Amino acid sequence: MQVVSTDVAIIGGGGAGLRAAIAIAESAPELKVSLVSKVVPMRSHTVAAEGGSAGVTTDVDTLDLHFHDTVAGGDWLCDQEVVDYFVEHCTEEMVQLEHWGCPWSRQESGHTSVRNFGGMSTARTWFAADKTGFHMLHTLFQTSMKYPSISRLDEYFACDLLVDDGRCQGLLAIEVATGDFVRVEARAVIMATGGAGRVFRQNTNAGILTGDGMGMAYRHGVALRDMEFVQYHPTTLPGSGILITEGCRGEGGYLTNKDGYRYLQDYALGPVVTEPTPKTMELGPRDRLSQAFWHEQQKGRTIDTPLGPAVHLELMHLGQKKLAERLPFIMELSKTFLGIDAASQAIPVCPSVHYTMGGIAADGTTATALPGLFACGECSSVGIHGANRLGSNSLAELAVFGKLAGENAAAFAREQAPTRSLERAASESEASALAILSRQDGTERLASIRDDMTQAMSDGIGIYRTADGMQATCDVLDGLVDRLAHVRLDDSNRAFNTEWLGAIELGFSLDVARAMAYSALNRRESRGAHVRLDEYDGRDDQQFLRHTLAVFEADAPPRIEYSNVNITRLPPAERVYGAAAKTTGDLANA
Amino acid sequence: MKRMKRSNEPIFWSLFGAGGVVASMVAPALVFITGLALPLGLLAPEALGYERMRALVGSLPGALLLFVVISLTLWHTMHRINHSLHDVGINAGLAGKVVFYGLAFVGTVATAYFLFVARR
Amino acid sequence: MPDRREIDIEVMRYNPETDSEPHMQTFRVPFDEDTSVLMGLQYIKDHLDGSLTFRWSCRMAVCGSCGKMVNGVPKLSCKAFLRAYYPGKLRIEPLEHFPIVRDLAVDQTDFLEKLEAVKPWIIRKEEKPLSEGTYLQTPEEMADYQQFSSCINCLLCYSACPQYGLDNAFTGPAALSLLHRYNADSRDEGKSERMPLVNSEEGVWGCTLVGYCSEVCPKQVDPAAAVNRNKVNSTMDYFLRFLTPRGGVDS
Amino acid sequence: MTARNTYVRPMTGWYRRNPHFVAYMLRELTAVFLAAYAGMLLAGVIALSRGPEAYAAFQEFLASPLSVGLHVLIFIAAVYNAYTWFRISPKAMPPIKLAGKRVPDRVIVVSQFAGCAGVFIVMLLLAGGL
Ligand SMILES: Cc1cc2nc3c(=O)[nH]c(=O)nc-3n(C[C@H](O)[C@H](O)[C@H](O)COP(=O)(O)OP(=O)(O)OC[C@H]3O[C@@H](n4cnc5c(N)ncnc54)[C@H](O)[C@@H]3O)c2cc1C
Ligand code: SF4
Ligand code: F3S
Ligand code: FES
Repeated sequence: MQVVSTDVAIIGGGGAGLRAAIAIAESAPELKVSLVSKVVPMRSHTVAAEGGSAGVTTDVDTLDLHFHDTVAGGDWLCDQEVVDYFVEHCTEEMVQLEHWGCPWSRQESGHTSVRNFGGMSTARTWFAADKTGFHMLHTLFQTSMKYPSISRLDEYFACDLLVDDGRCQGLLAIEVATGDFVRVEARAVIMATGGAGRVFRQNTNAGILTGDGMGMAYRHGVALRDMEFVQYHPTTLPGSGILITEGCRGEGGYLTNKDGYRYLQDYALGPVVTEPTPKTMELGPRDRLSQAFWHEQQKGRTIDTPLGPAVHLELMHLGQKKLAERLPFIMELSKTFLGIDAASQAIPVCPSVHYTMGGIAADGTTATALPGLFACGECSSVGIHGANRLGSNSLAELAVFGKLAGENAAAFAREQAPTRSLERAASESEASALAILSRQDGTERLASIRDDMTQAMSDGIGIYRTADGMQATCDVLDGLVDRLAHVRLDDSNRAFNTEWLGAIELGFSLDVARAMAYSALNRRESRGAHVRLDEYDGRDDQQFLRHTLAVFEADAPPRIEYSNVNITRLPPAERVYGAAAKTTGDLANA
Repeated sequence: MKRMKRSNEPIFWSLFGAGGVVASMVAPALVFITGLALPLGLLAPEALGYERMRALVGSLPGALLLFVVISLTLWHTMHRINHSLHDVGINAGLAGKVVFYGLAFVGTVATAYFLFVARR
Repeated sequence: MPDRREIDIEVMRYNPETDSEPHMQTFRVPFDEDTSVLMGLQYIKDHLDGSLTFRWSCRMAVCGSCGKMVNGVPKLSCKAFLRAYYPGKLRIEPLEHFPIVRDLAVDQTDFLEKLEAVKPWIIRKEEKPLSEGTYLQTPEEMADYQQFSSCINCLLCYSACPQYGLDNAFTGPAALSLLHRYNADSRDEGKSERMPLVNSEEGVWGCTLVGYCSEVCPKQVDPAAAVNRNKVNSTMDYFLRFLTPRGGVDS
Repeated sequence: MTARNTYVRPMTGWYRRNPHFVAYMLRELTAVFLAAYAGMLLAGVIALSRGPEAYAAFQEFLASPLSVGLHVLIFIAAVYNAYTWFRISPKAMPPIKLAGKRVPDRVIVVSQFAGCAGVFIVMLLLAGGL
């Protein structure tokens, strides 16, 4: 087995991992950084983020407003001290990205612009046309190349953390091209492996987002927090789930049902406005918009497309020029995947799973309960998204907390003695990974287990949930764990065996899916993105203004525990949008 | 990273480019007139007769024009042929450069010399 | 489904552990209006042969992972659709001009080294402190480089460029486009550090303006323009170094 | 340990594999004909420098079927070369800006074609008219 010795190892080369790597290189250039990623960093799914990234900039905006929007948007399940830190640091990070070359869209004056986004009281979303994540990721990736202390292990698949003496001291990875194992020994490890949307059938996520990092940390005893909160994005393409950014609505797009009616006015999001108006109509938060779609579908007012029910996203009134300048990628996507010109035709859209609000439980400094392990980006739960993330808060998150994770991991690494021998832990993990490959007596096809998992998740952990539905999902998932133990691969080679890696990924996915399903089943209230149709259809602050912690149990469903939410200055209140929101906005201003 | 060696290509590329402009702007017309229209009788034979050509060459602009057209076309084409050898897998390297740019150079000198003689 | 049809997909297979050279294998795949070439490959992997190896990730034409030769033309397989090839058959090979690691997956390290060599980051003589805010850049100034910044590193242009195939010392279309992207950015002051590469034999001079790179680029980057405009820059640099008092940047 | 054992495909016959490359090779091939034409012009100048008899012999050669045939080929090559040159030239020149706005490539291409046609007419008039 090859051995790589480093100071800080980062798993994940998306926005969060790259930002962390740069932070270490800048704050502690003497430390060696190894960036381990199963795809070359610029292929990470940050690349697909379209709409933008939050940061208070305009004269009418305040940090308080951003704080209020985030906490209310998250239905008060946010840790308020962490949100405070977050909103204070967003803008600085956006400026930093600009200095590194990110081509933010500009005003005539040469200053950067901001656009409106759902659930935000005012325009505060920085954007680079509708390719924000793409430009952020490539800027970070290319900038990372200038630091000699960062060395990359591109296309190395991390399959386990190496823990010794109660401390995370490295990881085991498989070099994809050869199938060889590499032991990466480090004084600190940062997990930045992104989301887990691929555990659902229809989602906006890339194929790589199988929840590996969450699974790895979870199996080593770190709790997964608030996993029941899964965001459905209201505007994605039926079938594929390809995202049509909220930026469309931020620029003034309308949602209409099959009668051409702007149905959101029926769901406490009115009054009907023609110009994009914060927190109103199409700029309501995602959970509310996805729920409204569900009701329209129940009422038979959605449009039938060959790939499922949809409503219309109308951009026609924005005009060719604005669309070409502000939403060029959306124009390209609708041309390619629908064969339509969005300047003259409405885009059929429906909700799909988009974002995992929960993740590896970490505190406001990104440290997890396992010493030496830090987590940032979508795989983490540092406490800012609560029960529902606001669009454009997560790109900002990966910059703000990516940097913090880098700095804190570097500080931690400095204080650690050189790594102890991890040979035994590594060879145990190696053996269990190899066991999948060499198993000859299996009967189960990988794809069918995966498809059954994603179907069960979409059925039971949907926009609306019931005890029966969630229980059924939990049962299916429990059964799938056994079936995965009997998987039979077609491919027994070591070199570039994506089927083998897929089986390892599916193991992580199943663990994550179970954490989601059991967390959901046990939350007997409705909050944010977790909405129940049974008797628990209201928010219950008395019992459930608490974080869910799913704790891994070998050979059993997760153990569900709860922890307190940090509430400092904004006591729980009702979440209101549309006309009712105005007064709340003013309150936050005061 | 190894130190990059500056290429001398700009010299030849400039000549190639200039030749390309000349070749594409005037060659079609010129070929048509001298090689087709005249022999096929579309133009009067004396249009490019000895006297008129002497007069053309005798005028400084006329001589310069011919010089530019011939020599730059040579630089343009020799550059391309040299690169085409590489395209079809023949790695002529320095020898190719010497031969083809050498030909262009000889052609240029010859054009200048004979124009000079013809002007006397 | 009304129009469920079937198409033959012939894919190149190569197993580095057992094969000395690649061979072709044909699969029959059902498809409809919305089935991309990538989905066709995924169908094979899921249902017919789990050992078929290829890269993909975003399936929305932005991560740049899924480039393949589709009937001899470099394409993003998530952006090409089976219906366009029916009733003919489909021949899928790994991207041209790169070493094959396995089946449809190629070795992309050469590109990554080239990318790093163009210094794709903002170089400043003096950094502006963050507290002073962003640099000013008008939309017109942005227009000078924006197109070149939209490269997704999909490598289709390298597979389209015979000069890269003939001699992979050539820095190539995408890396040179990104080089140009930074040189043309009003915030950057690093041109002189990048010119030695531009000026070298491995820089712009490896290009003979075949132009196919720009034709296959899925993001309208127009790499041929980036490369060839830099031939002008390099030529100016070549001759002007004798004239300007500071001398050429290569001195 | 498994060694990385990659396979590199040969480039032989690459120019036959794709219509774009065939067109490219034809473009490069025009150079041979244009070089022949430059030689022809040089031969004319040499004939001119040798006096009326030599020039008459040159003119006689030009009128021979062999020469006419060759010039037909050269003419086709010249026109094709011009066509490819104009079409691709916007890629090889710095962007031209008028009042802050970039002149579209199409405009540059079309104006070159127009320029070439103009040269054709003027030269014909000069040759025939004087
Ligand atoms: C389509 C789409 C659009 C979005 N738009 C917006 C938006 O407009 N605004 C906004 O704020 N947010 C948006 N989001 C959310 C946001 O983009 C993501 O939350 C964020 O990019 C996640 O970044 P990350 O760095 O955490 O992970 P990613 O960018 O997903 O990167 C994950 C990394 O982990 C690596 N990895 C994973 N598993 C392993 C393993 N086993 N071994 C080695 N490496 C591994 C991968 O290779 C990859 O490099 C969007 C999300 C999607 C899906
Ligand atoms: S220039 Fe175009 S074809 Fe080349 S890598 Fe970039 S996006 Fe792909
Ligand atoms: S195809 Fe190659 S030769 Fe030049 S114009 Fe493009 S880089
Ligand atoms: S899968 Fe990302 S570009 Fe095709």
